[in-house]
Amino acid sequence: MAEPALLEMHDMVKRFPGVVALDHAQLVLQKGSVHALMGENGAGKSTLMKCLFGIYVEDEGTITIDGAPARYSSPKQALDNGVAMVHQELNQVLRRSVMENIWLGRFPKKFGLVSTGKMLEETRKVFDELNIDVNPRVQIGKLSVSQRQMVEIAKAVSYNARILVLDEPTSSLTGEEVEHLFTIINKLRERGVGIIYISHKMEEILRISDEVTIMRDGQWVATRPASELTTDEIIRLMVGRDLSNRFPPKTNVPAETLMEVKHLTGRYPPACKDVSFELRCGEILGVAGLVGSRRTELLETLFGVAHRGEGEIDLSGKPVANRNSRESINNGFAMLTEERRATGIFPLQTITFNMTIANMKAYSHFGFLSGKEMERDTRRMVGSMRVKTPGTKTYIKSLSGGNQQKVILGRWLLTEPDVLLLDEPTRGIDVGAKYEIYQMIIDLADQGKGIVMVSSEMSELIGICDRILVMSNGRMAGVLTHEEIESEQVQETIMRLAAKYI
Amino acid sequence: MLFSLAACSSTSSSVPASTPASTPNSTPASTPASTPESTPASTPATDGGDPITVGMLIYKYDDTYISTVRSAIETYTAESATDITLDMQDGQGNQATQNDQLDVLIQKGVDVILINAVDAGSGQGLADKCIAAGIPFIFFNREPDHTVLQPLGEDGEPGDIVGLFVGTTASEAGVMQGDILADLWESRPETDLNGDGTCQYLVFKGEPGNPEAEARSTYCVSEMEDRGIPGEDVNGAPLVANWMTDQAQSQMEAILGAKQGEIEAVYCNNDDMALGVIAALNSIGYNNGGMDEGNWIPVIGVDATDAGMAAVESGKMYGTVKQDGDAMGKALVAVAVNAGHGAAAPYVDGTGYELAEDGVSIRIPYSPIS
Amino acid sequence: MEASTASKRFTSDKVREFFLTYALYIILGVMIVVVVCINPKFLYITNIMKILQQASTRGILALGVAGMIVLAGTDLSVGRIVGASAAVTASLVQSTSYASRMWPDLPQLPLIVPLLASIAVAMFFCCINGFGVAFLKLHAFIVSLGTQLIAYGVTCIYISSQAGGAQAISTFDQNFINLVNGGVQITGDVGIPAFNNITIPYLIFYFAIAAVAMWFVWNKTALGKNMFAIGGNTEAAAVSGVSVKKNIMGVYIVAGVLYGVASFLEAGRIQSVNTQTGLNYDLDAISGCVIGGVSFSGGVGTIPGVVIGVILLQVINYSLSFLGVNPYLQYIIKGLIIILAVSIDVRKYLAKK
Amino acid sequence: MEASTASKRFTSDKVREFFLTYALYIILGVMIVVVVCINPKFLYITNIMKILQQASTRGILALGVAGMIVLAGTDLSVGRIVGASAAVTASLVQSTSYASRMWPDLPQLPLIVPLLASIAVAMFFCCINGFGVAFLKLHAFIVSLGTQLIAYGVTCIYISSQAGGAQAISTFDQNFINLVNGGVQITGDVGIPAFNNITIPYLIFYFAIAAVAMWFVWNKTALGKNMFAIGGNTEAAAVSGVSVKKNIMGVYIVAGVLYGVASFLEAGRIQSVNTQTGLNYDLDAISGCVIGGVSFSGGVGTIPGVVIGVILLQVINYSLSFLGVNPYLQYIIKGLIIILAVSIDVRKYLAKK
Ligand SMILES: Nc1ncnc2c1ncn2[C@@H]1O[C@H](COP(=O)(O)OP(=O)(O)OP(=O)(O)O)[C@@H](O)[C@H]1O
Ligand SMILES: Nc1ncnc2c1ncn2[C@@H]1O[C@H](COP(=O)(O)OP(=O)(O)OP(=O)(O)O)[C@@H](O)[C@H]1O
Ligand SMILES: [Mg+2]
Ligand SMILES: [Mg+2]
Repeated sequence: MAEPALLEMHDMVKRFPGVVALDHAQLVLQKGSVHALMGENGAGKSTLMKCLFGIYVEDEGTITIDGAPARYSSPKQALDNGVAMVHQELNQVLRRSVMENIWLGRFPKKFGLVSTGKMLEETRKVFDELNIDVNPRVQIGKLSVSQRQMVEIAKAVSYNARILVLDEPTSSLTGEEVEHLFTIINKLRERGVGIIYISHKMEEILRISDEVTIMRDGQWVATRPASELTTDEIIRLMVGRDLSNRFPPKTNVPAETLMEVKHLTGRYPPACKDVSFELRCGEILGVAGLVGSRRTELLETLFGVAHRGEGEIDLSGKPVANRNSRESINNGFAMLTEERRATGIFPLQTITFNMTIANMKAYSHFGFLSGKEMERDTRRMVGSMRVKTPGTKTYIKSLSGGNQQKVILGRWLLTEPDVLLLDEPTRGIDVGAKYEIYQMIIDLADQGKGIVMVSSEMSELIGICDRILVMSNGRMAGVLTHEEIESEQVQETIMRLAAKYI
Repeated sequence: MLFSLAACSSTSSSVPASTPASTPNSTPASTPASTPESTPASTPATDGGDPITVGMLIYKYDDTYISTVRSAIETYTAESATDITLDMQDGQGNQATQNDQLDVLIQKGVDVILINAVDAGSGQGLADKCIAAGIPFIFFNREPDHTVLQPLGEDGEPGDIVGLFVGTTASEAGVMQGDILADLWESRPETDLNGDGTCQYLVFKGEPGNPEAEARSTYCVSEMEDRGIPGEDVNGAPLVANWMTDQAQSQMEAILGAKQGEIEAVYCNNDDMALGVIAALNSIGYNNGGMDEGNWIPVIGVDATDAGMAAVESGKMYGTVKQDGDAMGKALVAVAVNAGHGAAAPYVDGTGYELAEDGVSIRIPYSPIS
Repeated sequence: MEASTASKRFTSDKVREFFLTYALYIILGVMIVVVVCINPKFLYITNIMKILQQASTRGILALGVAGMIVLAGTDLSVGRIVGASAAVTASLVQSTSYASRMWPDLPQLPLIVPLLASIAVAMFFCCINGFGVAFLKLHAFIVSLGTQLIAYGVTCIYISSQAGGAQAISTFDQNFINLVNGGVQITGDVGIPAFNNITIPYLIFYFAIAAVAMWFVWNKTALGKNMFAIGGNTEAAAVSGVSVKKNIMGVYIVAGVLYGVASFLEAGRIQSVNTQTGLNYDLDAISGCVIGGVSFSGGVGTIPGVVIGVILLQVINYSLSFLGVNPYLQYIIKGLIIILAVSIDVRKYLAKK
Repeated sequence: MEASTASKRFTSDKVREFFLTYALYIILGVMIVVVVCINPKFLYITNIMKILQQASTRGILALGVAGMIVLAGTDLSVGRIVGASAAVTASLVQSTSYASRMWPDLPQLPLIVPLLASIAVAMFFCCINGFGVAFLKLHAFIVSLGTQLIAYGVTCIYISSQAGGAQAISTFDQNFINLVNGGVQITGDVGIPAFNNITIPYLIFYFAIAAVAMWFVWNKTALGKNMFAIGGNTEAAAVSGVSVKKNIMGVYIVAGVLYGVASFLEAGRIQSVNTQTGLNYDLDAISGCVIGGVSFSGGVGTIPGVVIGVILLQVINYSLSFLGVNPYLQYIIKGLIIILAVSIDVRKYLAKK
């Protein structure tokens, strides 16, 4: 027999109350290779990795590293034994500095005391090597989501681990940063590190990985060399059926102007500056831009979550104040936020609660809420969005990331808004579900609603948007018309505009 | 403790065993004059002398009894021929706070300091600070160890007197409670519900470790037993209700659940707890006024608060013991003026008050009410 | 073979889950059994009624505090607020025939007046707390620490403004006392002497009504849902159109009503109010909530949990006195039981590893 | 035109930021100025020394509690733990010539023995708290509520085990009293009478040493850094390989040492220990921390903040007494100042959007 693989996981079983998250799953990782792990939302990818990393204890199964049994009872043990992981959800101590977050759990010391100087130096070294431009002393909470994601990757790399797990590392990265990440991955692969790469982005998988393991419903489905696979093949294995088109046919027709935004400027930095555009009924307006281009701030200012400094928002010709989210909701706005965990879910509440919380007014009769109506709507949404859950009374925190996202999207659909503001609506969502969400967005547009959609995935902007607004450094760099989107050079045009004010 | 024993046996016998329940509304001034010092010469000097500032450390401002002393002091201060400025500090029932406040008074340079110690055990420390600052001090209400007032000399014998204590004898209230019950027991045989000749009683203690609480809890029983009535604690040990009405009530309710009919008397360290006990008794149809056969138990408190007096009057509470806050206030003002004008410790010369046998204190008697 | 292990695991999981879900009830049951073994009289209906009666005012307070804990806050001022409200109640229900009344010129008022006054006072202080939390963005702990000092100062000033100084306010109108301490008599012979002629104290009904009302508020009104949303994730709530400030104020106002009612009843129950009335009720109320599974991290809790938590605490208190346990030991035992009960109960929220 | 508005906003922002950063110092300054205007004697060096001296033991306690608050917990048992440790200290430092000593057969011990005993007692209770938080996963509030009852029960039993019953333990060895209450004399004439012949109490030095030591622990050791990580985001700390349990225990053990030292000093300062010693120290210590900017949401706080918070609180107490404000009013004023101070301080953490 040949030398044992770097990592072997066999017959892994993990049950949670009401679900079997892993059902005899398996994974074999070779040294110096990138192994993609794929599957629908809730297929058990993160759970499998958490078992490896000592966060969960598997109910059954064997894990061996270099042929020796490896069962870690805590992340500390895993890290000590050369297993590092970038988690699907950002997990950082927001009030502390970047470098402290990186060296947490293994601070560089001098005479038994933590040495700030050494820590700074080491951090610089790591950042230089990976070409990351972030001040190590700054509070990590002040960085943008993507910068934080890069820091998290840098941290995992700095462990010099034998096995590196990346659970959806690119979900909040833009194209440029993804490229950067790939350079890092290639370097590590050359060093002989085994990398497990979880992602829902097909193009990335096919580009970077050597092998692909596909899971469905907690079970192992297939492991193939990446070179033998195509996108369609992967999707078929993942979903269990064919999905010939990535995007549903566009049936919506933009009509009269619904919303007009004039010179919108935020009050407190970082803020969007002087953004003007109009949104039509039945139109899907994409917003593209580099990280830190303040697309999020634009949506927040529109929705009243961030203070508006100057500018005007007209809805159907009448100015609306939108001073806070409540007012905005009453005016027919809805906003899906970017950071699911921080501003989306109520972790210790049921799916019903999470689904209906923004829509209480609709269920209130003479001051009393109708539990039956809430339940009915929740079931309808869970069904139509195919949320994978044991029931509506399940706590949302026990759903997989993608399914959580669907629940929150459902929350907003229930308020029946006229203007839907979506910030990275498909982050962390699998291809099948993405298709469903695209379909839902297009259906909404069909009903005459206006949709503004921020996304870092160029293909999806191009795939379903009628026009694309490009932000650059807080300002509007331009709007691509439908014709421009259809054209060949659309990607270059966007990139050019995105860099306009830098 | 030694001193108080001696003092109590002398005073308790000089006090009428129990005054009839006829004067519950009597004003403090009209309580029977039972000690010689209750008729002092009004104020020593003809003119008031120099104005003085009196610093007062109160253990807890909102204590019912202390508040009567406070208002008496305010009254007599206003009446005094001397121009007196009062500087009162509220120790909030916390010795550390009181220590801080003594510092403040010393810093401000008052002429005399009246100390109502939160914890009389801290007396030495408090006195040391006053001595170091050269300010005369008078303890009241809570009695420090007498070596604080009269430190031992090199030879181990008591030396010069450096301070004064004005107050009651801690044990006396308990003794009077015991007497009130003994009198009842003797005059009304059916008080002994089970007829075994022993008094099955309960004691509700204030804070554990509080000198008054400990003394009252001990002496009410020992006096009763001294009077020839054997006692038996139904609960086995005093209950701790921290002076609080609601705690006494809850505990009494629980005990009644287990021991209803077995209890023949209840002693409480203060009236507030007695009222809680009575509320518990009321709820099972006991003590609703009048000494009905079969559903009445004597409850005896201390303090004679307005509420307590009203309960005594309506027959819900059998008796209470009054601390004469007015007399205490009067005595304090007199000795404070004297000390403030430079008189030597123990500051009684010319005030008309006399020292008790221990030589370092003025004793204000309690009076039993039933 | 395989199947049997799985099914065994399945049953053991079920059993475990059952124990955890009903942990509090089981602890309560075990405690009662132990006490009954030592003294069987404990089972008398009168004891049970007394425990429930004692639990009632605290229970109503706990129902108020629970809302704040769900908001990820707490309230240290309950005790002193009760002191202030009870003092106002007491001063307005004193019997007209009592000589040392606080307000000698006041006629006998209809009882609704002191009740409303009590609620107004409690609500005033709760609004300070609510304002601090909602608008000044302070942690409830520190605002209520401040409020508690203010409420205590005000109570002291009010009570010592009596002619007789800082005296307890007592001797109440009989109607008031009956309203609070009376009960529904159920005469009848069930054969067992200890269970004949039961009186169910009104207080138990008041508590039950408050609990049911609060169950509705928590589960059937937008305020209740929003409260859980804010406590669970304030930012997400804000984005979801929950008006955070308004709802926080709402929770505090509801608590004010509960505090006011509880203070009114407490004044009648202890029949004498002084400056110390209410001291430490905060810790009792908070302990009741926490034992009942309301989590300090916010967003978690149920009304039945609070009710059972308060009753459990009261059973501990009552039975320790009932058994005549040494008072000092009582403190230690109570401390241990609290830690034990909560550490068992908390298991059910701990994520499986 | 454009530029000038921008620069105006810029300076006003700067000013604002300055005010917020130094809010506590500014409040402290304003308070002192007000008191001095009313009574200029306040500026005497002796007053300042007294305030610092009074702040010292509380300050040391606050340094311990602060760690727990940074861990997103709290400690309600400080007061009763101080009671227990101080009782043990007191019983071991009684003067051999005192007749009613608790341990009559004990020789005069070297002072290190009572100090270590005090630390051991405090550490024991802190370990119960730490165990509850780290291993049983309870909220610090509820464990420390339980521990507080236990500590109180134990203290009562210990103190009442004296031959003479539950009396205060007092009359200490003079060496002990000097060690705690003595000071460094600085004789010299600086020209201003109020500033000549200064005595700097030892207590101030002890406090300063504790503060510096804790500054090191917080900023220069892995324990300190880990504490902030755990308080800020427990999960993040855990997945980064921080051993959460061990570090929580570490924080509690350090607190145990501080509590032990503070209790030892406090016994000497008040020179008599009874069952009520330590009552309410918890609230003082916690208030000090919170005023000093340690946040209840965890993961935020600084040692200088804690020190200034404690001193601010002591200045409030001292000056209210110094000015002879009516005690009841003092409560109200103190409550208002706490709320005010914290609500200004908290502004600096509020993110503007
Ligand atoms: N702590 C938990 N408690 C209960 N159920 C859980 C828990 N964690 C995961 N699950 C369930 O296990 C299943 C697998 O989840 P997992 O997070 O591994 O999915 P995933 O493949 O990573 O999906 P995604 O692509 O959405 O991240 C899901 O059905 C989820 O609901
Ligand atoms: N002027 C500024 N001052 C301070 N921080 C700034 C400034 N401009 C940008 N930033 C940083 O950049 C972030 C803005 O990024 P934003 O979230 O708007 O990016 P985005 O374009 O929405 O990208 P994504 O959607 O990927 O997050 C802010 O959180 C902030 O940390
Ligand atoms: Mg996942
Ligand atoms: Mg963004």
